[in-house]
Amino acid sequence: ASEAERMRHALAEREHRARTAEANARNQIARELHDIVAHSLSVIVVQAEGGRALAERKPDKAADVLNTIADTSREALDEMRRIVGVLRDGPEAANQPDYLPAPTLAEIGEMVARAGDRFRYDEQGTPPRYASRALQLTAYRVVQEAVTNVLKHGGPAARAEVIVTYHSDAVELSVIDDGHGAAAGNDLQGHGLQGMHERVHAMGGRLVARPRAGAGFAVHAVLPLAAQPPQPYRRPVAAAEAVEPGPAGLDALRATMADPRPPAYPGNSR
Amino acid sequence: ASEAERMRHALAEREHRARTAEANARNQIARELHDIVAHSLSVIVVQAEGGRALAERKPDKAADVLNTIADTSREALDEMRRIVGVLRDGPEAANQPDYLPAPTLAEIGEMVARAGDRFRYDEQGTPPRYASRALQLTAYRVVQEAVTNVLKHGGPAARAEVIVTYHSDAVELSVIDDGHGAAAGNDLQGHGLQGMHERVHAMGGRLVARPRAGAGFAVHAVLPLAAQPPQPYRRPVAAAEAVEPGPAGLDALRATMADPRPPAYPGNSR
Amino acid sequence: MSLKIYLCDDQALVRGGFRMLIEAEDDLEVVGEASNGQQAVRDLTRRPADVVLMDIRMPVMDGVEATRALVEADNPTKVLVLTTFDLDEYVFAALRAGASGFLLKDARPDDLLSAIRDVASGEAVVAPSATRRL
Ligand SMILES: Nc1ncnc2c1ncn2[C@@H]1O[C@H](COP(=O)(O)OP(=O)(O)OP(=O)(O)O)[C@@H](O)[C@H]1O
Ligand SMILES: Nc1ncnc2c1ncn2[C@@H]1O[C@H](COP(=O)(O)OP(=O)(O)OP(=O)(O)O)[C@@H](O)[C@H]1O
Ligand SMILES: [K+]
Ligand SMILES: [Mg+2]
Ligand SMILES: [Mg+2]
Ligand SMILES: [Mg+2]
Repeated sequence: ASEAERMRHALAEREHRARTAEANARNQIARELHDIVAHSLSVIVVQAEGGRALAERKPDKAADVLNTIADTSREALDEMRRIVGVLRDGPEAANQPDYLPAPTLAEIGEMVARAGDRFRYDEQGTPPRYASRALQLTAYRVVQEAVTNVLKHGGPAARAEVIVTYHSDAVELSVIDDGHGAAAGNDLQGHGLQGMHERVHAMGGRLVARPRAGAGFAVHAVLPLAAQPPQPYRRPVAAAEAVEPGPAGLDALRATMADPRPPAYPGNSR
Repeated sequence: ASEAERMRHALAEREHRARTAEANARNQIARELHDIVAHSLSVIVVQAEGGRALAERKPDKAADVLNTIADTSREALDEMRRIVGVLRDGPEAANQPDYLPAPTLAEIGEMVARAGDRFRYDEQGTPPRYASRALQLTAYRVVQEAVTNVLKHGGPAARAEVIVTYHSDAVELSVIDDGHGAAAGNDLQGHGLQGMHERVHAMGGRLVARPRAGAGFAVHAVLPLAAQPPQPYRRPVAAAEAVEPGPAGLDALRATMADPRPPAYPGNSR
Repeated sequence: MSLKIYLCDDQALVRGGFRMLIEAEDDLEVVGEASNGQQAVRDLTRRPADVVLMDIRMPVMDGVEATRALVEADNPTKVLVLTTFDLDEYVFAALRAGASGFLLKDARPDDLLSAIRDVASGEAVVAPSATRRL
């Protein structure tokens, strides 16, 4: 009975780990889906409505708006295809090389620009020489969801400033708008801020997202940079040594492992 | 060795069934995404490209196309949110008809009372102003299953105490009985504890469920309140201060619990 | 004389989008549309077009069956399958049933228009992303 007991524990433990991984994967998919597709669709709604008003006065501008819409939805479709592939084939499928690369820090500015001219983008400091894929994706998604929320909840006149600041040991993100803020409705059904928190915490970072005292809403995140990139040329131990000790380091390491893509050089030094 | 063998088979079989169910759920989500959201995105691309071609000759038609696109993307956004909700809350939430809201934290006490007078219910701390639907459902189901188990396995004389403790950053659940405990039979066919584990882990929480040293059985769960969305009225506590429980776990949580809270947000006591 | 194009898709908005795009071309014209395969087969066996843009998933008769019927008809119409996901197993079934090619619905207009012309002139067309997998 004692051996059976041990066996039961071992197997239960294994099963438990497998199922936790599944649940995590599901949540990860939910986050990706939410952030990518919901963002694109929000941009499309805003573009279509803004474009209609504009087209009445300047008919030749309609083509530009329709172009932006087509590009935005094509990109979202590509992302969708990736996610559906992962859902169908299981998370292992994400290792297949023909999936799209995850968005990077360098692409945040462009994404903000596409959201329309009510957004101003600014960058301060020098981009890090190395930032993990997971960190870059997290930063991109945080800004993306914050921008989406401005479009959704800030009201049609809301303007926002997006600032990415590169410190030596962290990336700081701030999205501040002057819209409805605390007066915006909340149906308590949203998953955007929840996903933001999960992503940032998984990276050992900090996040504040709340209405501002005067008006509008502010999202502020700090994502610590790992000390060094994992070294591909050295023995495998080097990768582990490169990660800071402590819980933050472990979280970061875990997040990196959760990222299905292999660490890429030199693409991430952009 | 033969008993261990049987046990291993039983557990492998159970694991297999669980994984098949999970895969089915994933496939269902993939199908929905495919059928609904991807199709909407296709429609948007096709309309945008067609509209652009048409607008070159008939500029006044652009407004109609942009209207169609806005409607289509709004609908798709609603669908998206539904699907993300299902991913977050688990497939079971999908079976909940919309008019039948998922049980909330506020309903746990009643449910325990309905189980009979062998159960004592107690609540400590102040209910959170915001708790996601998923968290509330999870808490309810964990207590529900624990109570059911007391009735099933604790024996006719078992008495139990159910305590829900609201910390500033987590909800703690404990169901402790004085029944058969380790002496209760286990046919290894049950899914109750397994489901509990899944739910709690999907929420980033922790669960211990096992016979107590002396007698009886104890279930103990901690569910972190990850995201605290902004509320219509002001509050001095920053969302980011609501950190997830660290590795120290319960003790760390207890240390943070003296925080006085404003009354529960009416929205989450639906 | 312009190429005769027929549209078969259960989503009216998709047909409408393709129609706008095609009608803007001097050498192409839309000669009819249907919301399911059966209706397309009925129309096209009577009066064939040069190319039909064929959806896969439709009520009553799906795109695979319709393709088979159109390709085997006395007066065959060439079939260009347009779909949302290229991994769809039905796409391969449609190709086996005799479709001249397939593209994603969000293909760029230039690619879609030249695919239509290529298919009309007897060439086979396959979405680039799928060629790798085939
Ligand atoms: N920029 C903002 N301005 C005003 N209110 C905001 C802003 N961002 C978020 N909020 C408030 O926070 C709530 C929660 O945001 P969250 O992103 O979690 O959900 P959502 O946007 O409503 O839905 P989802 O992101 O799941 O589509 C919103 O409903 C809104 O009340
Ligand atoms: N309160 C309790 N007292 C004694 N034993 C318990 C108690 N709760 C659970 N157990 C033991 O744990 C086992 C597994 O519980 P679990 O809830 O997973 O399955 P179950 O209750 O047997 O079946 P199911 O919940 O699927 O109807 C039980 O069979 C029992 O042996
Ligand atoms: K024409
Ligand atoms: Mg949001
Ligand atoms: Mg049970
Ligand atoms: Mg269809």
